[in-house]
Amino acid sequence: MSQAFLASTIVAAQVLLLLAMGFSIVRMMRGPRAQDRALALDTFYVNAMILLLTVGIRTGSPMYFEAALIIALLGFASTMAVSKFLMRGEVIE
Amino acid sequence: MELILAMAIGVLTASGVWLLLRPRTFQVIIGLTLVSYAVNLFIFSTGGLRTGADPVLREIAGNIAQYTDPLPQALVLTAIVIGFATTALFLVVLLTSRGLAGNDHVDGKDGTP
Amino acid sequence: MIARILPYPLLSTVLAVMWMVLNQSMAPGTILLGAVLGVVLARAYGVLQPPKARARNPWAALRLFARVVVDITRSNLAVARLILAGRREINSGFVSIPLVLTDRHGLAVLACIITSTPGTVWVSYDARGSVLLIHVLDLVNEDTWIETIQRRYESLLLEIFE
Amino acid sequence: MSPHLLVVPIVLPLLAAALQLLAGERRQRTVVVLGLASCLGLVATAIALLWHSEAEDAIAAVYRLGDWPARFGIVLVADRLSVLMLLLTSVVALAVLPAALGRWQQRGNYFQPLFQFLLMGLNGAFLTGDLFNLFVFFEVLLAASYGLALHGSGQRRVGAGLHYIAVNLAASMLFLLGVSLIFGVTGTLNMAALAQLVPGVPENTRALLHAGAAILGIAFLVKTAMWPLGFWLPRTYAASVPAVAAMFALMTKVGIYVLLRLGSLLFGGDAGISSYFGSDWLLWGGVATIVAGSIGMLGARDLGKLAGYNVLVSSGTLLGAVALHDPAVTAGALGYLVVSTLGIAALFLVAGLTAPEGDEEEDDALQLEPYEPPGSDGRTDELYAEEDESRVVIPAPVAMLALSFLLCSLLLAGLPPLSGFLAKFAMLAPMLGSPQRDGTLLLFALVIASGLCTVIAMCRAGIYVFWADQERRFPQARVTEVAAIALLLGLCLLLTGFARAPLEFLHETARQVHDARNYIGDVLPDAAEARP
Amino acid sequence: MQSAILWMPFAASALVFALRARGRNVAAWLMTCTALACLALTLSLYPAIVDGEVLRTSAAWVPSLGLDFSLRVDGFSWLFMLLVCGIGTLVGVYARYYMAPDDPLSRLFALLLAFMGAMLGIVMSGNVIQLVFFWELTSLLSFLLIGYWHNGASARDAARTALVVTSAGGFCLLAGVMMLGHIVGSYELDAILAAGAQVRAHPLYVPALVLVLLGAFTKSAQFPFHFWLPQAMSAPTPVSAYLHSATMVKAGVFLLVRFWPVLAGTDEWFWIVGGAGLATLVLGAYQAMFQHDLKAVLAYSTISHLGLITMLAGMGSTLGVVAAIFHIVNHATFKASLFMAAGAVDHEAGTRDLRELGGLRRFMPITATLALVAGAAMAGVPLLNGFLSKEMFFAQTLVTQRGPLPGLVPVLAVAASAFGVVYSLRFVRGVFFGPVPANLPRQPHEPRRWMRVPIGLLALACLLVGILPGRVIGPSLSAAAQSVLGMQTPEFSLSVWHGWNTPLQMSFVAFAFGLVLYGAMRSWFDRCRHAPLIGAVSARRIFERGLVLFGAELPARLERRLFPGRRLQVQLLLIVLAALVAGSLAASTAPFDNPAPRLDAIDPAFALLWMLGSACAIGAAAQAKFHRLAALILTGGAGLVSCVSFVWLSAPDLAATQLLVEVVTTILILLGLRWLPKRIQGLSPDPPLARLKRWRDAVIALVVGGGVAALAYAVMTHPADSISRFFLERSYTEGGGRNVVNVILVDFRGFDTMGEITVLAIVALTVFVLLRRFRPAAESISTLRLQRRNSLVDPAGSDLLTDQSGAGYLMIPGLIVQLMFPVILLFGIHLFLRGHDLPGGGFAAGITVSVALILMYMARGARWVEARLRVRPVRWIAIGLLLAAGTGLGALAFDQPFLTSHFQYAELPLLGRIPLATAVLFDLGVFCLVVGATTLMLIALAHQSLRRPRNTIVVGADGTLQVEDNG
Amino acid sequence: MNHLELLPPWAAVAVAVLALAGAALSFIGSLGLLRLGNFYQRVHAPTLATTMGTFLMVAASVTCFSVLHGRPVLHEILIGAFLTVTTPITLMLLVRAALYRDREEGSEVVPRSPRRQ
Ligand code: NA
Ligand code: NA
Repeated sequence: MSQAFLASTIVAAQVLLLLAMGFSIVRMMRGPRAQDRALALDTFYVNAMILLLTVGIRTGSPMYFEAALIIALLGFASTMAVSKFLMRGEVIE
Repeated sequence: MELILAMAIGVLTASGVWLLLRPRTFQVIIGLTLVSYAVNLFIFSTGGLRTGADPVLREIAGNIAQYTDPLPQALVLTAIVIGFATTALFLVVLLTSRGLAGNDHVDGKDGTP
Repeated sequence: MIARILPYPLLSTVLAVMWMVLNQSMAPGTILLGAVLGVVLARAYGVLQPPKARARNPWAALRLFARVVVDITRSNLAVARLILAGRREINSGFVSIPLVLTDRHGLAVLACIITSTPGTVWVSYDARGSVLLIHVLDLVNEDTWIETIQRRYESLLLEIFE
Repeated sequence: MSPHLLVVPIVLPLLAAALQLLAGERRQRTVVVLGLASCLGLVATAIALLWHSEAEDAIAAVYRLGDWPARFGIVLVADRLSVLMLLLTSVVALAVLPAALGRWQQRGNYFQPLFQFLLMGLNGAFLTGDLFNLFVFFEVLLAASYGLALHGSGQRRVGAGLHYIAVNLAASMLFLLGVSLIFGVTGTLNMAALAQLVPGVPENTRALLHAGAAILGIAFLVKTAMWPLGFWLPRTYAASVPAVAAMFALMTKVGIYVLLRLGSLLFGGDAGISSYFGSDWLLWGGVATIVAGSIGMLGARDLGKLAGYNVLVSSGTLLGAVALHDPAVTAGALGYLVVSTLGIAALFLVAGLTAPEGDEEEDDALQLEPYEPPGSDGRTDELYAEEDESRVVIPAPVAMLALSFLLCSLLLAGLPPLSGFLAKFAMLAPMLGSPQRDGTLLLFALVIASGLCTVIAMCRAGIYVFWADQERRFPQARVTEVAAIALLLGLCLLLTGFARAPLEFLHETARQVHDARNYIGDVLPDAAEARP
Repeated sequence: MQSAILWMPFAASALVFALRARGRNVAAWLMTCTALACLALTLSLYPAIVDGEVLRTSAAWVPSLGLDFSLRVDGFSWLFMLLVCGIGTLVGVYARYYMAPDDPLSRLFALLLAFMGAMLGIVMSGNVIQLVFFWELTSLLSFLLIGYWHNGASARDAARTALVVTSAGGFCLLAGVMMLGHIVGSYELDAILAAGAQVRAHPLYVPALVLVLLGAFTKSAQFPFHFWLPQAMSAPTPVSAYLHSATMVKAGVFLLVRFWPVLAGTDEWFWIVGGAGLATLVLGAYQAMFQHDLKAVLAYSTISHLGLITMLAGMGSTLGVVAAIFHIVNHATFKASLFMAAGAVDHEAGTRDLRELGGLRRFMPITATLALVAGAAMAGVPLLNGFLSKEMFFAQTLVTQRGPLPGLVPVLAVAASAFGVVYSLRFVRGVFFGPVPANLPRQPHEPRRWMRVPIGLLALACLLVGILPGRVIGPSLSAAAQSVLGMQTPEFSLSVWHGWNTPLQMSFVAFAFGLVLYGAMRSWFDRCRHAPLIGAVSARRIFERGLVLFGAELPARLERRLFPGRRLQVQLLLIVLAALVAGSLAASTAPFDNPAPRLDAIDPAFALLWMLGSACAIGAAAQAKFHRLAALILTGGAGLVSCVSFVWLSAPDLAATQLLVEVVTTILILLGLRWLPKRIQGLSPDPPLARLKRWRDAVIALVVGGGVAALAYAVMTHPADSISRFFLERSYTEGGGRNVVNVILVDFRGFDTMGEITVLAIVALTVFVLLRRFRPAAESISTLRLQRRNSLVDPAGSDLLTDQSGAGYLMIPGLIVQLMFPVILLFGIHLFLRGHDLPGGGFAAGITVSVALILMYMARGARWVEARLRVRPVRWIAIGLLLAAGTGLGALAFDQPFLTSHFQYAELPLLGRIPLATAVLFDLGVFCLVVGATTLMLIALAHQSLRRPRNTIVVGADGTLQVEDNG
Repeated sequence: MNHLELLPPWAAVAVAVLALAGAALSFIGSLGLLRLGNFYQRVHAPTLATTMGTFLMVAASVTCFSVLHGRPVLHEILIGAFLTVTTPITLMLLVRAALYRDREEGSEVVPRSPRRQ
């Protein structure tokens, strides 16, 4: 019973997270400024990472871990590059 | 699963192909990226879709029913690396071309939109 | 001697622990390898010639941590309520905060705390005027914010880093 | 023969390139010695393999990389066809590399390692017995060819290179799609195993197999530059540095090789319902390519493009010949492949030498910074600086070049006394006797007519360059450059007089190529090798 | 002996070429002596030939193709050999004295010798393919000989025309003889000659006939391919004397006669050969009358006589063949001497124009006499050889009368003969008789003796044959006829006097008519610029115009249509369409069944995930033109959705790798984005055509996407029995790793990985090389203003350029990144070490480490980092390659195949049992290479921004990247 | 889903609650991305996901796997730790970039320069 509850809750959590990702996509497309899009990408990444955690719970497999850790540890690199690009017109000076 | 992934592959391919046929170099590189996503998923899908069954052995040997098909995954990995390399190259070539031709049209001539 | 082999003991320790957590193992081999990596990578860090860091007073650090956890939790709920309420006009704005803290590591920790706390974000720090600029989502009173930052965080950070 | 000989053609250039990179651009002498040693080693290896393949009745050698069973790991297979292609590659490389040392190498950096990588890719593609590994080696050779095509930079090259890369990237996507479809249907990547499985593919997935093969085929046809998929070729080749273009003469042949290999293995006579799949299309594609190439040749305005269109005509001819699935025709076609490759390579070199030395202005004008050849500031440890002082210059370059050009033209048009005539004859004669398909006679006629177009176009170009343009100043030819041309053309001349053994070898080769069962038996020796 | 005759000229040719520095006399001697030796050898065969023997020698050439190098000398070919060698000798002597001192004689003689060899090759070939081989060789050599004086435009044009026409014919001939060989089953001449009936009955007979005839007609300048011959008179006169009298042009009629037993005897043969011959005979003679150039007269006369021979062969009667052979010989002798005489006149008087010449017999009486004899032979005067064969010809026209107008042929024959009388008279009288013109370019005198001797010898031959035909030529002619006709050989008599028969009467009519015509119209001939009626229609001009139009202009225009090489979109569209069409056609060759999708099996979350992914992809497609950054970000979104799917579908390695690649790619593209031009929406109006194209492409893209989706669905729902079980079973026990994907990458299919990292290395090098000479567009440099403006607006930004580690806006983020640096490295090492057992591996680790590096670059700037870290990417690449390949080669030491891995567990104190697999060493190579390649690309691109106009990045002596500040 | 059946009910409920709460917080954060009026307000939204959202989900995961494996499975904590350290960098730089661009355009809502305050 509680396991079934868990299973459906996880799916619900996933749907919530996916909706969250959807909001980010809306922001990505709508803008209006480039920084909004970059922020949306960052949010998208974070939500995706949390989604990976739920996938891990749902499948019982710990194999999601590397991907999630990569997002946590290195996902900021591309956003950092975007923001430097927006500010300086250059990523590396 | 299969239907969703197939449709996803279709959408990625369609978007990518449409961009491939555009006249601006940046559109082409984005198109190539999208198409390569689609192709990677395609290769991956040839092994059949499984959830919760990893290609990492728990015992010393496994059978295919218990694990996912590792071979397509290995192929996709190779394809990802090669795709990364060629995207980088194409990027630099399009930058160089833009520098030499003075515009970002794929044919190095401006005028057509 | 020890300082030459182990120029950044804290970093080395953190790295070694991280290694063990990553490998989910306390086996002697893991510990040994973690220790070696901790030392080697800390030296690699040294190559980048980082600014000097002196961290002490672990008790203050622990207090700071507790305080931050509480603040983050509270702010989470506050911001969530704000978003869900869907108020059109939210009074947000920039706040300048004069700081005494000058240690870079301390400032970095402060940046992480402020930015991680929902509702506030670190914008810039002017080293010449020692002025911190933050943006606050729900800005009721500027002075309360200056007060909060200085009292809740800066004082503890000064204890730890200076 | 040591079985490890099979891996040498791939690993040797790889090691040479790695060591060249390690040596750095400034140690030119070391770099050049490494490159030449690698080329010589490759020729020697190819000859050794050839020797062995002559002696044996079966496939020369099957090499199981990593010691895994052939069906599961990657195998290298050296049958007569592969060995032939290896030898051709290494000979062209041996001729072209010294020729490039003079002026062409200095137009950019890292020419030498890229050249070695190209050899590695080519050799790998010829040796591998695994479909996906073929993709990998295609990518290796393509990547190296991108680098070499862009060698020297400049607007013309980069513009052409951009198209070249875009087209090939698209083709690579198709390659992957095709391979994965075939893998999805058959569950294997080993070519021999595929050949074994194709006749028995279940009816409900045969459509997928065919679709995969067709998509794969398009990928190869792009690389073979079949009309209308080969617009990129003449421009790219013409824009390349001549030494590079000479190597590129081999590139379309890789596509032909693969079409021949896979066509005979997967869709040969034993393939049941799938027998001769797609060969009609191939035939008509070849016909279209010959026509288009001939028209291009007649309309071409410079020697580089002329040579490029020659490549197309040669591609079209070979496509048509491959489509016939007739061992006798294939034997002749292989001869034609060899001869036309040598001839086109020589033609590119000749074309490069006829361009006046100052013709690179557009290139120079495009530079922002005063570019200096690698290490030109430190002249002491450099080969070229020395060579330039003491370089041996051919006294009468015009006569030499004119003669070379003439010989190239004869070779490509299929006129005596060079072996182009024999090769075309060897390919065409059996066409009359082979089972008549629609278009065979048209192909026959077009191959002959394209020879005439070659005569017209080359004659016009030759007259213009060597007879009419009295003011033209030819650059001084270095000994290495002339020697390269002499080697390539001399081989063709030799092949006329001593055509017997080579043609017998080719007949054996063609017989072996079209015998899928033999290939399967040799690669998967344990016929009962159980599928898991 | 026969082969010696064939090889000697070629060897001598090579020798002349080799000794070209030794002077003219050596070359001339070599030529003359070689030809003489060949002649002597030929003559030594005389007894055997007269006995009717056929001399054969054969050597294996390419037996697998049915090609032997076989020589076959019979009476007919012997006669030809005699002509080729004999006239060759004379031409050699003549040319030595004819050519100007500054002409490169050795080239001429080398070519002439080679030509002689090729011509001998044609007539001596016992194999038809070999015959074509030499045939094409003569075309080629004639091209070079006609173009001998290539400084002149006319010589170049003439050479080209001759080559194009004759080699076109040669190609036809090749096709024709290949058909013959196919019909007969052999390329041996003997076999083909014996299979006449079989050939004529075969369905391929007509094509083969037409093709062979095209070859013969082009070579022998038959109408309508005759035009190249007059043009070829730009060649030096010795060349004309040789090629255009005795050898080259005779190859065509040689072929007609040679294949007569095989191909003749049908209506097709009669009408085509006879018709072409008749037309050529009449038109050639008619045109010859109106020429003013001596050599042009001779050229048209040659055409006419070749037409006569062709017509004889075409009539289908055996006596016609005998007459044809006879006239071949006769024409060769008198025409060669006439060419030489014309050359002598040109040489001494300085002009060849009939209207400027006259009365030369006073200055060069001997030459005049000889020319008179030869000219008379050409006109067909009795007691000279031309008369005899002409009589035989007239006789044949009377015998063979077919077609609607039976009397027409004899009448035309007589007319042509009369024209012959006219041009012969014009030639002889116009040059040697009449008043001496006042303004000759040179003071004429008798040519040197060795120029007269060859002419004299040939004139003597005309006389001897004309007076004593039976004695001089009878046996050889009969042997020749026998060899061609065999049993069918008719009785013929070679006597000067056959009685007052119709042919003789026809001759008289022709003479009378010719004399009257010449007498009446002499000055008119001189005034005509070209032949009335047909002279204005110049076949040559039509040909040249046609060649330009169809050989250059039209193709050039078509080429642009067929190869829109400058338009990438068209090319990509075609590739896409080709794949679409090929894929769908191929899929329709067998039943295609897709099972109906089960909607209940759809995971809502997964469906939602891909709705997002699709939105990203479509959004990226829509934004890529005007909002590049948005498109890039949306692409990243789609990529991330792929990664999530990989995790979802149990492919953790793929997810990790794709994520890392995603990060690096985004940074790369961002690094490059600044060099692209600004694009602002709505600046330029959208032309309707572009909109239409967009819609077309959208439709195509949708169809392609649908097709790929259908294929993907079909593949997924029809799983095949895969070889993967093998990997799962052996990964741990034999590969030493639990992560099967990684074991496949570094062991089972390590070879793929080696290739893949090589690609990466190549690309990195290429990127570096390209960027080394990169030149940004002028306006992208000015985007640096953004930085400058920022510096003005924001003082905190301004100090960034001077000290990035200090108080700049990156102070705090930079410090955090710096602190993360060892952490990321640690994570990289973690990925590497666990790769064999869990997701990770050398590639992922390598990318991780290079991301750490690039983060430092971003946070601190290139100069800051490079002042502290020595990055040597190229060396990393090299070491990586060496490690990977070296690990593979290590197996060879144990006599295992390349890349065979070895693993075992090592018992170490403290660490316990740890697995040691050589595959890990291989993976280390991958790691090094990836670090090097990724860093090289990123840094090379990053350095572009550092470059002010005069800066360059170079690889330093120690392999590090350095900014060279030149300014 | 048989691995979930191995969880005792208390753990199942705990995991479910934690996961749902985490997802909900992330959802609200991203909703903020849509609903908040300007960039400076929106920049606060993702922190919900990076702090509590991640923390709760990590807690759910740790609970789940620790109970399943019968030993503490703590490595997920690293995810939270790393995210806490790296997110500030992104947000700081993004705000900073926005500030530059707004100042450049002379926008009224942003402070001209920190020192003039
Ligand atoms: Na915050
Ligand atoms: Na192994």
